[in-house]
Amino acid sequence: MSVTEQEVKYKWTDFKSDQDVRWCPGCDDYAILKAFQMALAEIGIPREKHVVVSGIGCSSRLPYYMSTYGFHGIHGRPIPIATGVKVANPDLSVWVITGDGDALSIGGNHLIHVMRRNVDIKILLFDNRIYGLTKGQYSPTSNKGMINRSAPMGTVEEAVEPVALALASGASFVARTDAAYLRHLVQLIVEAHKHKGTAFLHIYQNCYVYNDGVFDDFTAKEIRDDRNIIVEHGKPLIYGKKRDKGLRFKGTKFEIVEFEPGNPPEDITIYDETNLAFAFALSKLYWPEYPVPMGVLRRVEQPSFEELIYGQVERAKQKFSTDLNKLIYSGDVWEVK
Amino acid sequence: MSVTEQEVKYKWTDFKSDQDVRWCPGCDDYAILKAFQMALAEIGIPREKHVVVSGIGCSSRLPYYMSTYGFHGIHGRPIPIATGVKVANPDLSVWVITGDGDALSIGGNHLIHVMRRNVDIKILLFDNRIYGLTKGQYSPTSNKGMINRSAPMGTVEEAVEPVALALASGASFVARTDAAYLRHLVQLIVEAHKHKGTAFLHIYQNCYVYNDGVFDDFTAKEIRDDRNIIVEHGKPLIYGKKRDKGLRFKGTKFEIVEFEPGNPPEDITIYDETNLAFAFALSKLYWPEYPVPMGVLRRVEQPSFEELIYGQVERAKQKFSTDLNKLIYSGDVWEVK
Amino acid sequence: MGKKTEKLEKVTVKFAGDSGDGVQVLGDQFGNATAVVGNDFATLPDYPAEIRAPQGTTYGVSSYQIQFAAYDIYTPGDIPDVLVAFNPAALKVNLTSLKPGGLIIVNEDEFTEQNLRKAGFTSNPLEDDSLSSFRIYKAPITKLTIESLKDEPIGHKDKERCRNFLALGMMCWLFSRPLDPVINFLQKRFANKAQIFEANLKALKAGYNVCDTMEIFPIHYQLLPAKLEPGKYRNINGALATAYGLVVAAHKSGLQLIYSGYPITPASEALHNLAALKQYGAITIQAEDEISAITIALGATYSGALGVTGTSGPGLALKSEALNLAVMTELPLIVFDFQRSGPSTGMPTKTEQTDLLFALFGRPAESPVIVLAPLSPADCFWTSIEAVRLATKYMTPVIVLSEQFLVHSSEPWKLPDLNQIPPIEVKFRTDPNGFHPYIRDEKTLARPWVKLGTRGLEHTLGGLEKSNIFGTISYDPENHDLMNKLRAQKLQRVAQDIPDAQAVGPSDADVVVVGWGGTYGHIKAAVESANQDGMKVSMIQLRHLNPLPKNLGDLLRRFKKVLVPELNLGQLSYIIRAKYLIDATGYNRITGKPFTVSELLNFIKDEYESLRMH
Amino acid sequence: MGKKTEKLEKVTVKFAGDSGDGVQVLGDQFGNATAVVGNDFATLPDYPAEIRAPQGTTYGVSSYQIQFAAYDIYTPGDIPDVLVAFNPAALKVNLTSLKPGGLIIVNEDEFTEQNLRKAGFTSNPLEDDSLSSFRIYKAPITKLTIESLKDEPIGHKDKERCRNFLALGMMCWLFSRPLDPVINFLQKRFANKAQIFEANLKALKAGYNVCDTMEIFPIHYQLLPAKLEPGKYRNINGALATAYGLVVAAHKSGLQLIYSGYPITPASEALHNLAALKQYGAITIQAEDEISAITIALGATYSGALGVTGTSGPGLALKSEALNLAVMTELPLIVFDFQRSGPSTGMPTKTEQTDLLFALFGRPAESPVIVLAPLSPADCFWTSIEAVRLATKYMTPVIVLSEQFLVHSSEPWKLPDLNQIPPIEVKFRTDPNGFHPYIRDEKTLARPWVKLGTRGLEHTLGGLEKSNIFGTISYDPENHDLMNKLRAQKLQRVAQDIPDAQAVGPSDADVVVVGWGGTYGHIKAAVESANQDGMKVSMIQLRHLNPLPKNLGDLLRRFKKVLVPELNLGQLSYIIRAKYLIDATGYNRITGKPFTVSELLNFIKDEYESLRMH
Ligand SMILES: Cc1ncc(C[n+]2csc(CCOP(=O)(O)OP(=O)(O)O)c2C)c(N)n1
Ligand SMILES: Cc1ncc(C[n+]2csc(CCOP(=O)(O)OP(=O)(O)O)c2C)c(N)n1
Ligand code: SF4
Ligand code: SF4
Ligand SMILES: [Mg+2]
Ligand SMILES: [Mg+2]
Repeated sequence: MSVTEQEVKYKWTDFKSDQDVRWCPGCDDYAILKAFQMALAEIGIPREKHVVVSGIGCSSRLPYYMSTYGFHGIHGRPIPIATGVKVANPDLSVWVITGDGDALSIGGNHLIHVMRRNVDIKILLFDNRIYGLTKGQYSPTSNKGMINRSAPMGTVEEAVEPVALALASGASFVARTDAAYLRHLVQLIVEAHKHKGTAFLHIYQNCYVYNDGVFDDFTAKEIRDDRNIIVEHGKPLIYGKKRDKGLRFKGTKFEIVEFEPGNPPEDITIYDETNLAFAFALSKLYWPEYPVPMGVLRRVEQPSFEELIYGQVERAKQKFSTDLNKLIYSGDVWEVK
Repeated sequence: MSVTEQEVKYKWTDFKSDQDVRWCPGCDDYAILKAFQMALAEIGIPREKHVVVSGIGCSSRLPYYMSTYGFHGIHGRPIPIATGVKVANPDLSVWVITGDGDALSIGGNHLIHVMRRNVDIKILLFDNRIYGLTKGQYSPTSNKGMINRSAPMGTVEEAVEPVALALASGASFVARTDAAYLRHLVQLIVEAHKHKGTAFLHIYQNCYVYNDGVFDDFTAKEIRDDRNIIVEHGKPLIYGKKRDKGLRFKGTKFEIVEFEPGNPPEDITIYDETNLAFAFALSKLYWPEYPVPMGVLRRVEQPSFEELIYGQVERAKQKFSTDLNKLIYSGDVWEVK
Repeated sequence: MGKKTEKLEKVTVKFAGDSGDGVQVLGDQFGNATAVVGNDFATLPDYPAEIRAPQGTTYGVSSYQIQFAAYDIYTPGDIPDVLVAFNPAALKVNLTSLKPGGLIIVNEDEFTEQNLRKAGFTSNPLEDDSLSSFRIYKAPITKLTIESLKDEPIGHKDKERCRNFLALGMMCWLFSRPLDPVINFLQKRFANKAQIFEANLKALKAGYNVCDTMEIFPIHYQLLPAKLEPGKYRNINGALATAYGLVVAAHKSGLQLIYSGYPITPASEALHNLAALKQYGAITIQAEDEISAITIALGATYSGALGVTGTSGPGLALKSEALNLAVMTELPLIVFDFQRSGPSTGMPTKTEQTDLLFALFGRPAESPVIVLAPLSPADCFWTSIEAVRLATKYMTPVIVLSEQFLVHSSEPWKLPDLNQIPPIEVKFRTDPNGFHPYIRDEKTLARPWVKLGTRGLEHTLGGLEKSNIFGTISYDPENHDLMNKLRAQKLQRVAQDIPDAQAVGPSDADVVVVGWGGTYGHIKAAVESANQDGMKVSMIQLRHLNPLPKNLGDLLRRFKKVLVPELNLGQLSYIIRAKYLIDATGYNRITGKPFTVSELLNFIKDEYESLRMH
Repeated sequence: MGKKTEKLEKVTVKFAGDSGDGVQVLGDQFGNATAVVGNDFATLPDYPAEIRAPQGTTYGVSSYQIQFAAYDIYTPGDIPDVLVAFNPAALKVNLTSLKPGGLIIVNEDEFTEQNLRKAGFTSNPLEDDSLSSFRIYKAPITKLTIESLKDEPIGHKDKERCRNFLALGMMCWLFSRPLDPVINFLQKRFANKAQIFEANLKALKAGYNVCDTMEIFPIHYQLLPAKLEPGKYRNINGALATAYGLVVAAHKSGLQLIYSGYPITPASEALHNLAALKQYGAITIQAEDEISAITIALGATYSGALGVTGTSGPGLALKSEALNLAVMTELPLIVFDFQRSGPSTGMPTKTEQTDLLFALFGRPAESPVIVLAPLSPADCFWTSIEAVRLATKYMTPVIVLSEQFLVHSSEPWKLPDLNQIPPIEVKFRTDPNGFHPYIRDEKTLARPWVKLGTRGLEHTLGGLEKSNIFGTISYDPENHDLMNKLRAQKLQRVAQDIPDAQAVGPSDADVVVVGWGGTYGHIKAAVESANQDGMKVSMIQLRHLNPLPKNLGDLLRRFKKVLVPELNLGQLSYIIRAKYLIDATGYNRITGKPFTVSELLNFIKDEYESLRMH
């Protein structure tokens, strides 16, 4: 994302719009909004260079609360809309705000295809494992058996893992965190921005009204350090309040190792964010069997979609005539006198 | 798939319709059709119990050539159509015939969701890495850089791997082979039928007119044994004309080992079709770096969608009144005299 | 009760408060109490677009309007005679639509500095004279509730939550309604929450008694029972009536009901209601999107089940392609469109009637389908049944144009005797002799419907044009022309099978008001008072929109003037003009709200007089 | 040339053979040769639905029809005077549509037992007398080709492939066309395949000479040049003209063209053509489906580019929801619909005009868009430009209703002087002062268009209803009513900006034939001969369908009878009836083929006479 203006410093409040925010009191969306605004301030690009595109859902209301350009699209389609915005104007910093229903149910196909195209847009998926705006039906990430308005006897479908899906689709950047981890969230949004290509950020978000507490068993303040693991490229996979646990890749999967704080066994896995097998294996780890992985799970360099498209245009211009008259007059032309 | 009739033996010709087949001479679709008919004969269920549902594409013309029930749907939607057919009538043996464009481009979302639902339908994906019926545009499986009618300077998109996508979506049965491997294909179709739940069969299919020879470098008769590996549950991963090569899972990936025919090193991987890591790793192996994996890559037992749905209906019937009058008269009822 | 009693003919009451104030429950229960004393009534709940907007904000206000009367009425009323406002915001948003001299009951405890600011009041309306044209009654509803529950062993928050039942008690006193039906409800609702039950009960009674003892209201009101047809009644809204209708239709036709939908407001209500009826064999599937939803339903229909899907606005657009496949394969797929304000996301929680032309022409190429529209909440039950009857008899898809207004609005429903409802004859083809997929019934032009699995009838359907009778792929030019015309002719056959349109009104009326679907109640009320005002006006309300009743053209030509009020820009008018070359005059408003009876009455008056002048 | 020469006024020739016989190239080149001698012409290629059906089957037959004349003509001709059949199947499928006494040239080498059987002949028509009513010329085309190439250093298959150029040589002799343009083509086509070039050249000349020397044809024909307007001409089909129009419009408006589509027959042609024009800045994206295609185009439009998408039938249905978003956000999105036979998959390679009402009403709720339809292959160029002009000026989406027939059909195009084409003024808003997203231009009612990245104009658009001027989310009932009416009024403004409808024909005509889009040529030819036959008939061909030209109603009322031929069941008729209460008489056929001039002439005659009788 190249920006012509020389960079200036911003406050997060510079990215607030004058609209009052209308999410339910207690909704995690407030926290993500704040983190997003803080991240944009840190990124330091002027607001007119940002475009925030969303679908439909509670989460997708976010663009109205930003002082940047925004587009509140239709359900499931923010990704292609953002693709069009970006291809038309590659200078822009383009963000997608979407929900688990928006991105994984009706919009699932676009998610797959943007990953393999590697369009330079940043996708923030607000995963509350429920349909909030339509008042509490299950979503593709809802836990099997969950009782809700459209499944009074419980859902019968296995939940889909967004991270695994993104990886299988060829994602070049995949990260995860929880809405409550403000600093971490800000940091990951900034990392996503730095990445050239599609960045996919999976954010656990608590829906206070229809799915309150679904993530508590591994994100609640007191226990989170022992039930999450924040991975970092080149660093050993160590976690725990006391930093006394770690993960070791053994055979074809990870296993937990406990140790004396301070001296971990050296066969603890050093994380490699370019190793797909690691990322895929992590994507299948859940509490209580395992700590839930957070952080940048995958990051690889690949040319972006719009880069390649404009590259072809340039090459064509060098190779062929660009004279419109020549075009029209191509083929056999004859004259009537 | 429970069938009431007691089984009878069939010839593959019993499953031919009276319509003449209209694919291009030389098209692999003829081979798959034949294999499918042979498989149905082997399965031995009467033809009225089979329903073959397809989308749109050359491949999707197949139902017209079958003597079973068939439904030639709309582009990208054979999977939900088949889901409706199956849920309405779980006794039926329901097949989906689809193409790489039909199932992975416009229909990608349904593919993801049927996998996690595990509807008991069998999906045969004819992957010719091209749009045949519309005369030669690239598809999601086309090799990056391929020159074709809609990409005269070459495609700029990474190809998607159908097997990886199916695995990430929670597929309970995934297999792969090539249209030219008649016996293997028949065998896999029969295996797919035996599996209770969604079975996904990825079939390489040569499009003689628009993408001829795209699979030759690893499926051509002379070299195929050295460039494919046919995996089997519980068997070591050995391949090669002389059975002198194998795969060993080392660290986080497979590596090729060569050895004296007859005495393979015992650290050669014994394939486990229930190990997701194996299947996922295999899905990323391509010639020339690796042999291309074929056979049943994943198979696990899970309850099927329609099973769970009817289970809930049964439990509801036991729990609640089934008297329609009671229903209508529920709530506060008052009488006007 | 030592208070003055005044007799009323009819009254409209509106409860308004924060989403958290429980006004919807309050409204429902007041409705039950009202039903029991035998008044006729109609209700109109109104939800905010936001799930739970911050407390005290105007956009967070939820409300419930009910009109009840000593004779039969057809609408929830235009504007309330009585407003019960639980906070300043509720007062604010409703001030503009209130009868001068109307009654306002406020929970004065909520009129704090902060709440007043949130609602955008600069000064306290209870103190300045801005409300002088109304009759205000301030009740310390919160205090009274807390006070009345001081001995209850529950938390303060829970006590506060009983506010709405205290208010309900007051209203029951004010309008002389019995408390028993409410108490029954509380017993069921809090069956295993004894303390909460006790508390609400206490609050309810306290509210009632306080009016008896304290000087809150100088008088109270009585309404005589309405002369409704004898019979058993219950209160029902359109969403529930739709679901019941489908379950009954499945039963009457012997078909397995498979309802496949993707959540969308307000269509989700139908999905929720049916999901709770598994014991009646109803199967519901929440699909990954609307395309999947309709194609699952279509697959089920091909398989031999009753495949139904339902949606609203944006979701309907997504079903267009698959509906065309149903038209080509001539399968009895049923699609419910619960119309909401558009285009695009529009105003998702508001109502309008703008999908009529889409229902007729919203598919590429020539693609005729049957189109029905229920007239009232209870009529949704009967329309579901009619949809199934016509779809299966003519092997043609049906679109039912319901409305957001009907989904939530409720009215007394005279309960039918299920045995009296005629069976829906579905004859699956089983005989292989002479079978072809597109061989047609001479009378209906329907092709045979085959339950998959039937031996000897194996065949393949699909979206490619097929030869008539034989059903093989056909590029024959004449066959395509024929098939297009046959698909259209089927609809003409349906026209022979539906009731003629009836003009209701004075025999010598020369003006007719033509409406369709959910405007029935408002038009009926307006036309009746027009006649009471000495005008001679008839009305025709259409439930069958495609095909139209075969007599409609001739019927309309009997009138000098044809008036067509619609919650759109003139869609039925357009159809009437195109089909009958009649210069219909439209009254077209799209505000997201139902018509008011008075605006319709004015429209009728103006047109009636202009006709007299020329 | 010692042969008799006969002068002809006009002639229709049809080449037919296996997909493999190269009849399309043959046809194109015959067209070029024809153009150069200055005849006017029009062509109609016809492809089989199957990619490459088994050789010799009737459903594998591909054909190419061309009419050329010594004066200007408007259609590819009804039925051929001359049929060139490369095999029995080609003869079989075309026998039914051939002029009695017509010329049939067959490649007798292909009339083998086996081929005759495949084609469904029980006996050899060249031997029995079934063709007695035609003039048959048997030419051993294959043998002659092989013979003439016996010394060429290429394989047998390659030699056989030169058949079509040998046949072309014969046709050039028969109709006295020069070989040079064909030779030019061969040089380009086989620039770096010298041997293949030589072979085809030899075959071409051999075909020409053999006619001179051998007794194949007794006579040959000559046609005088047509008196076309002076100027430079080229042969162009609708698909190419559409692409050129878009590239020129992008240039004239200074906008970046982004065409995003999903392959579908016949729309894919536009995608292919534009994909090859990258050097002119055209960007094409092949999306994963039609919904992605249109939303990518919409995103590009919001970003400040010229976003265009194109599709056919089933794909159009999928774009309905996103089009509504474009209507709500008032963005100048352009959608091409290359109409094909439906509903559903229908007959994908055939033509019809059945999407008109869908274009008008194919979106839920009230959703007005501009609708245009090109009249001829070359007119596709001008219609692309008009679409861009109107969309950007009124900030309203445009649907262009093209037709499968126009996509492949070609005609001589008088090349425009690009400098004479007026610029398309697009003024992006840059001034923050007084900016609001929905502040409107008084004249056009257009809201401002902002290039993203512009400082100080940051704003958010979306599908929720917005307040007029300010563009904030609004649930205000009156605002929604206003916005619905404003969106509709915009179209009335457009009506002021498009040319009035013209009735072409005798001043005293009392019958008018009204058509739209691609039926132009056939209607024109029919109306002209009607007038030649002494009738007094005018014609109006509509290019702007929404809004309609403002004078159309008055214009139509001048006539006693309004005839509306359409390749649908009466869609324009429906609109004319609804808007003007005029009892339009339709002629409606849906065969997947264009009208024939003669059927239109009969229709006009009948109606003309019936009018005289009353
Ligand atoms: C085409 C279409 N289908 C359905 C809907 C209704 N709808 C709006 S948001 C939504 C899902 C919301 O869930 P999610 O995407 O998880 O967002 P959340 O509200 O949970 O943040 C649905 C089904 C719609 N607006 N458009
Ligand atoms: C909604 C819709 N979009 C596009 C098409 C055009 N179309 C038909 S088949 C096809 C793709 C065919 O490719 P694939 O699925 O790989 O099947 P194949 O022909 O290669 O066997 C397309 C784009 C269509 N029929 N319907
Ligand atoms: S419904 Fe849930 S997700 Fe939506 S705003 Fe309320 S708390 Fe947040
Ligand atoms: S186009 Fe290709 S895939 Fe289609 S039938 Fe011909 S060879 Fe087979
Ligand atoms: Mg959600
Ligand atoms: Mg393919």
